[in-house]
Amino acid sequence: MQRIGVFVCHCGTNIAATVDVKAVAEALGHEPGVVVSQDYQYMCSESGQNLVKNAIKEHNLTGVVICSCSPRMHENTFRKAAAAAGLNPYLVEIANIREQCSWIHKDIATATEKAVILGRAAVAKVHLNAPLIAGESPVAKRALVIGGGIAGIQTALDIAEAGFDVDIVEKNPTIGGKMAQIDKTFPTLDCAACILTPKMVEASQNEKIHIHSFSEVTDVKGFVGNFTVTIKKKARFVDETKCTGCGLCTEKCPMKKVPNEFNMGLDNRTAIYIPFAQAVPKVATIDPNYCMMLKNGKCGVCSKVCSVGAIDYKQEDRFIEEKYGAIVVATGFNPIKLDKYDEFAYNQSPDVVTSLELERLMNAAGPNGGTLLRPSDKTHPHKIVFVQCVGSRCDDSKGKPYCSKICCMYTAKHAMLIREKYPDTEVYVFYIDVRTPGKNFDEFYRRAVEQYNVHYIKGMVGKVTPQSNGKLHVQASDLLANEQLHIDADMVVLAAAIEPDKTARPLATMLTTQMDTNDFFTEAHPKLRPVESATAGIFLSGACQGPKDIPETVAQASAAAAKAIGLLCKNSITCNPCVAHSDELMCNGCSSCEKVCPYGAITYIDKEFRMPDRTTKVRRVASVNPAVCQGCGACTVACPSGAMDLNGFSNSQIMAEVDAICK
Amino acid sequence: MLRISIDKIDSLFAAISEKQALYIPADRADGAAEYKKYEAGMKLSEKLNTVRSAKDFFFPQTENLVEFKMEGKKIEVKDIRQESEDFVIFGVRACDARSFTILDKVYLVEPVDSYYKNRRDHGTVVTMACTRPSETCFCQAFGIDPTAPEGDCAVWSDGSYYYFKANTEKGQAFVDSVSSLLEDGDTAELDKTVAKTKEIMGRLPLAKLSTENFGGDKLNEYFNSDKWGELSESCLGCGTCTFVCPTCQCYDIKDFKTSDGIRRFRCWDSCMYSDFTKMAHGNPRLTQLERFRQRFMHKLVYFPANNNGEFGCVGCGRCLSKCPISMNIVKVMKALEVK
Amino acid sequence: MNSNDTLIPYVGVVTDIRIDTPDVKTFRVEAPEGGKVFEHMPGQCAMLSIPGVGEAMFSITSSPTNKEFMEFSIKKCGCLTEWLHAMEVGQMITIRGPYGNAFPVETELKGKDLLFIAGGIGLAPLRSVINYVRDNRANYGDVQIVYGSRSKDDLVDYKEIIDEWMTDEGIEVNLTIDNAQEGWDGHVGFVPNYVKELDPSINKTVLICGPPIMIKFTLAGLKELGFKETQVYTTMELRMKCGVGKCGRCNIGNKYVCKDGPVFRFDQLDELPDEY
Amino acid sequence: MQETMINRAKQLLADGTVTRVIGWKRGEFAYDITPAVFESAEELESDFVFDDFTSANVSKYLVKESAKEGKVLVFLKPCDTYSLNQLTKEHRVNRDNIYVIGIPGGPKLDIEKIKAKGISGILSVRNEDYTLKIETIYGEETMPFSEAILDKCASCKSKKHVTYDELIGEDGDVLDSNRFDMVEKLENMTAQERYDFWREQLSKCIRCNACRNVCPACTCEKCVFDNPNSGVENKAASDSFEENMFHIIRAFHVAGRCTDCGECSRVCPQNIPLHLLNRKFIKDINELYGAYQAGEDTTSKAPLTNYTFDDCEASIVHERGVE
Amino acid sequence: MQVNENKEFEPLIVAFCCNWCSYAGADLSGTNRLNYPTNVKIIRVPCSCRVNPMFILRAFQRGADGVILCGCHPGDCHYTSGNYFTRRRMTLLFSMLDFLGIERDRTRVEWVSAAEGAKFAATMNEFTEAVKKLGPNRRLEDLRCRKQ
Repeated sequence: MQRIGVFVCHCGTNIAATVDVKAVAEALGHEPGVVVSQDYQYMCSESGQNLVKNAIKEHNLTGVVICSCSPRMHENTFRKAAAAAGLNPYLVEIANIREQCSWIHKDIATATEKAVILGRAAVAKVHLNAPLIAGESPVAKRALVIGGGIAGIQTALDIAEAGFDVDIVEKNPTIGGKMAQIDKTFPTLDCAACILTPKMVEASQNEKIHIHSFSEVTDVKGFVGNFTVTIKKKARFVDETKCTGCGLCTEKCPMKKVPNEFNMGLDNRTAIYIPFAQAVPKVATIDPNYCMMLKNGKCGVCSKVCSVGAIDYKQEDRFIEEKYGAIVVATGFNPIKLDKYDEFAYNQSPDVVTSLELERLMNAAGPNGGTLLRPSDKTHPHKIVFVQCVGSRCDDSKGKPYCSKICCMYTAKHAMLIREKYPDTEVYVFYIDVRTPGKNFDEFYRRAVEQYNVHYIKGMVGKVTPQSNGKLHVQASDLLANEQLHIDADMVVLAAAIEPDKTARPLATMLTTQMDTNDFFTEAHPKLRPVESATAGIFLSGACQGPKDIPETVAQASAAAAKAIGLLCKNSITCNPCVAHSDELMCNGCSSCEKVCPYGAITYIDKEFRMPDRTTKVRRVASVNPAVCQGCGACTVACPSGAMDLNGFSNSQIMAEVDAICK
Repeated sequence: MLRISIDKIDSLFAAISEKQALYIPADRADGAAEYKKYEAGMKLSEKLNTVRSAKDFFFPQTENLVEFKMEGKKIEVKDIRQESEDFVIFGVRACDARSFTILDKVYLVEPVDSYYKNRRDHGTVVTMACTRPSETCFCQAFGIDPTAPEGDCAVWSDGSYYYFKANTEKGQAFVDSVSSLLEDGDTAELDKTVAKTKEIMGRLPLAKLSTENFGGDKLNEYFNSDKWGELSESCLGCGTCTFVCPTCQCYDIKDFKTSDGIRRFRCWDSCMYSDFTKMAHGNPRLTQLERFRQRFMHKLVYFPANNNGEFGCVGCGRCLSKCPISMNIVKVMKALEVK
Repeated sequence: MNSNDTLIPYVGVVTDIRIDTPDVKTFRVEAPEGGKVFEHMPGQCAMLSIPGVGEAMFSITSSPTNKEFMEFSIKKCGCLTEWLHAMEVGQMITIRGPYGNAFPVETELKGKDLLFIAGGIGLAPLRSVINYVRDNRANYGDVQIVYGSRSKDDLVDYKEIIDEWMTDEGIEVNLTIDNAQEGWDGHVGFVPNYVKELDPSINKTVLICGPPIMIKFTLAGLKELGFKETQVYTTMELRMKCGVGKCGRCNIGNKYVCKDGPVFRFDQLDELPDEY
Repeated sequence: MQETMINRAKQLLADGTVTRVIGWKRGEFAYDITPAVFESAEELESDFVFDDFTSANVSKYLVKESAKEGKVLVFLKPCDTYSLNQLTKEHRVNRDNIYVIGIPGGPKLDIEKIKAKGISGILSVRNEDYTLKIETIYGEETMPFSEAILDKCASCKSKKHVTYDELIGEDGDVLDSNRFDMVEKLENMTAQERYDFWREQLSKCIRCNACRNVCPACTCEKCVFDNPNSGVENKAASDSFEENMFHIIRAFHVAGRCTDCGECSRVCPQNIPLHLLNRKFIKDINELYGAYQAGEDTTSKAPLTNYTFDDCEASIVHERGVE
Repeated sequence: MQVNENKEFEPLIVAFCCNWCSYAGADLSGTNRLNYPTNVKIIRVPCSCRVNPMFILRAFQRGADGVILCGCHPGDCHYTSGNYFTRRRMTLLFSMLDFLGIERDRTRVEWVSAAEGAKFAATMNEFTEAVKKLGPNRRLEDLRCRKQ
């Protein structure tokens, strides 16, 4: 038999002015199981709480109903009070008779009647409340950062700084990411390498940071605080521990015609290579697609010249398994492929380049040693046309619906740099809008226009046609002047949209995190939890969550690190006890629940059941991980057999409320 | 014999329904027949039988038993029984008429079921002799003569007239109440019809079905038969056979929370259901085999064991035509029979 | 309608609740106006119910010789029993009965030496007979009681056994528990083995009740000792709804436990199909 | 066809590929066919039948049979293969333990339709050139084959087997059926007319659970209607509300999972057109969320465990059809 | 709800509100003292996707005249995707109820954010009026639960 206490709060006159609280207490006193029903001026006050605590002890209560303000206000207060009096905090229910009754109704009679009904529903519910105990699960004191660009590096540095071990998994031979390829950064125009490479070195030297370059995540199991991740260390045919990065092998390698991806294929590298001078780790890697030794066993030059014997043609992919408490995703972005944009002649003329290619062309470590030359004939360009929003803000299937955010600024930067270095070069920028929200951004853009006389033209380029004289005929419209323009340019630079890295989607599946339709990772809440994924213990850093520039990326990286550190600091995680649970005897193992779970909290196990006739039967049944489940209840409705139920909001509890209200 | 011309049957129905509720088998939109409360213009169905049996009149699918008012620790019991009104069921076939005798043996033995008795006392059963039996009929196996049905009053048709004969006092009262509409007439045509029906009965595919080897004396033999597994393997465990059966009388008792109390009601239950015998700590009939066996053992062995050899089946053939997987008592009898 | 119907229950008031074991409580039930709700014979049962919660059959634990009240010893094992266990004194319940047959205390058992064998909650129906016999001591011969349970704490009615039964002349009480425990200096072991050890004289009539597995092995043991099935009575329990052999679910073969039972002699059970 | 099937089954039994065969067993009359498990060549020879009345969808038996030891052979009509796929998708059967032989589909006959013509005492039914010759105790009757077709076959959606290990006969195509005609007709009625229609139909329900128990999508370990703790348990409708509720929930629980095999309506002893409820859901899903056929494959996401950002709002119900 | 002879019909409205948006929205309409009828009784659920069709039928069975389900706006679900499932489930359920001839205006789904106190109150006013116009629920009621 339940022994329920009901406590009706006056909230000064907030409730008492419109609801006859004494009548409510009196009426609820007659409800089944109610053994004490009292009213009080301020139930949330110290003395009000004591009233509740004393009643719990005195009447040996099995449930408490507080008729007061919204549970969003004081549910925790009363739960704590109950716990202090030795009652399980989840045996407390709140009837909201302030926000949802006294404050919205004027007539005392009907408001009182409604308050009684709300109280009755809470009593009916509390009859079925089960004492819940929040579970705990331990936290592995190690973080994984997936992606070694500036986002990943910053996150790793911050986490390491806090004293936790952190692993970076980078799919390329070196960390550094896109920022390493960039020449200068806006709006300060400092050299990207100058600010990035020290951080790369710092990361490599920090003993808490372990860099797995040329590696990929192949499997993720577990849940918050307790992930088990399999990392594939791809064979680079060079023993990382021995290679000193002296570079002799790269000099001697006879295979020199390999497109250099670091320079966007604008020049070549050797089959054994170090992507760039400041690579971290500075270790050579053999490209098996080009290495003649690996392809047909004839060469072996690098092996011969290597003084430390680091070359190992027989190296194979290695898999390592590690436990992590937190995972930060920092998989970054790529410019989209421009195959579908024939109108810009990207595939027809080498002088039509993307902005990232332009970065390399202008970079001192780039193919031309920093001198801007046309890729086709290595001549100095006199007229350059920039085309904005190539593939961004597109409604059609060719491009992306979103704004890539960084293009306006880097184009202003490019235009300005060109105009400064080559004042004889005319620069045209065709734009739809120029977006410059950011500290010193608009000033920067205005400088490009006003000080550097970059021709900003609102309008779209219709067609780029390579001509026999080597010029590129640019046909465009000037929307403000409402006229057609024809420009014979030497170079055309396309601000290609950026998109998430292709590795992100399979990774999201492994992590059971959500992605939007553009394959950007979805944050747990767009406003309030921007660096967490909906899956507990998985955080988002950088452009994998959406387009962003370097300062934003670094800010988010540090924020993600802070969240991860917050998690790693704990020895164990207290789980929300209001989670789903499956009645194995009723579960069909049909997988409906799993499909609607946004957290990947549901797995299936083959469980052996002892049948009543003493035989055994193995059945697939759902099992909810309480550390991962957030208690939304989507699974409870997806489950046709009703095996899935939710603690704190069970089917029977909600139906009891319905019954009580409709009585 | 008292009779009425077939084309005057409406006036007879009108006369009966003036005094008490009259139920007759009538065709529904989907072609099947069911008992309906007579209203002017309603036609007597020509179908051999109704989908639902006539047991509904005395043992309805759900029936309120008692109500409780609960307040605090107090319980008040409210007897909600009410005296039934008089009613007539017209056109009950011989098989269904016999089913009442079988139900009586359950519900009218001590302690008498007052709910059943109440309806039984107030209902007059007017039966109708069969003229066009179907291939699914096997009432003969249980000693039922469809040309001479039981019931309070029996009715025959020869195609032109309905003939009436009271079997009980209640039946006589019924005949008396409508005697002004009846005339005396000879039965020569009727005798021919009956003879023809009897001849057809002999030619029915199940005419040879015999109950000779069933009954209470072979209890363990049949219970332990190795045929049950095969017979029950495709049984869906639904309640169709039970619910269309005129003699199945098992029920469940349940409580329902109404707006102001608890209403206890009973409803039909089926021994084919997996939770029929389920208790808090186990279930003695775990598999469909055991539940399937129970239903047929009950009809063919247990019931006769307790009721002087009377079987718990009347051969109406409803389960033969309605079982979703066409498993039925005839197949069971044929498979099981040991001579 | 004036006639009573057995499906319409009486109201009873719980006037006392005794905690017997961690999962067994004994409830005293009286009519609201005092006295017993109805008379019964030892071994008979009653349907108890909390409307809206459930209704179930329980054997009446008290002896008919008790004229003031009825008692029910109930083990917590389901929705209704959980509710009953949570009750407080003064709570009303509904009750109907008595149902079923009884131990033949006035016929076959009269003048006989009796051996009661019970396991766990199985003592409940036998307690009615034992106290009936004690109150009509002259009508019966020697009485021997063998009662076993999982542990000392699980022995139902321990106080009554110690204070009353054990002190009675001509009653031999043999207690046993499954596993040794502190504070227990009595016999340790399972009931079937204990019965064999005790080697009771074979002219006794046996009344046995307990878990099916215990009954099975004890019966086998008794047969070994030379007892015949016609000497052994037991009482059974199946799902029941009506209590009067009409709802159709508690049958074993053609016998309804609620009407033809719950007391059966083993030779009668032998004729029935092996469905229990 | 029947001979070919028996022979192939015997071969597969003999070479040990399978240990049991699920098919249909002949009954007392021409039409009362029972799904059965055959374990020997002899049983197949004497009892196996495949004819115009073998309409039962035997795929649900695989839940039980595929869990047993040894591979089971099953003969599936095109419509039945959808059910099997759906069961496979929901992990209710062990597909590896099943050997599927696809066999041609209907149209199958509905004995109720023959009887509804007033034909009784049926001794045999022969199909001669799409005219049924029905021998009865009262003499021979004839009726067109087309008038005795089962409702579920009359609106057949597919002659294509979506899963099989081998085929006997040719595979067919997905058909452009008229299966939503009746649903549409109801949609175009007024709410009052629809209410009256369904009241008349659902009030016939005797809650025998045949529709549920035959349904290959209803394989729950314990149905909510049998579970005292579910809050909706009920055994017999005590009120028209419970008649409605049972059928709404039953249809809702199979929404997006129902393959439209039509068994529910076929087995209903009261001829309630239950498939219309399922088809209403199927039609809505097709119209609102894109064409979806449950059982077509074993991988695609079911409509109710899926969503898109721009799904219609529930208020669309207010905007469609007749008030 | 008492139906007085002289009083107009007062419908009983059950509102299921998700904890994060709509329940907070309802609180906000309280904080802003925005009136809506006492007919509306709110049941708090963690997410609109917790609402089982059985709950809605249950409410009608027990005497509700209208049932409204409120959740976060699509895209704002605290659990990221719950309300998308709700939207599909309820669309289908309401369509089925409509198919059975149950009045469409007795059921509704409305997205109300935590900031939309005014919308919450307006919605409840509007919905109550709409249900009031329909009169008592007769097509989906259980006579055993009808108030005497």
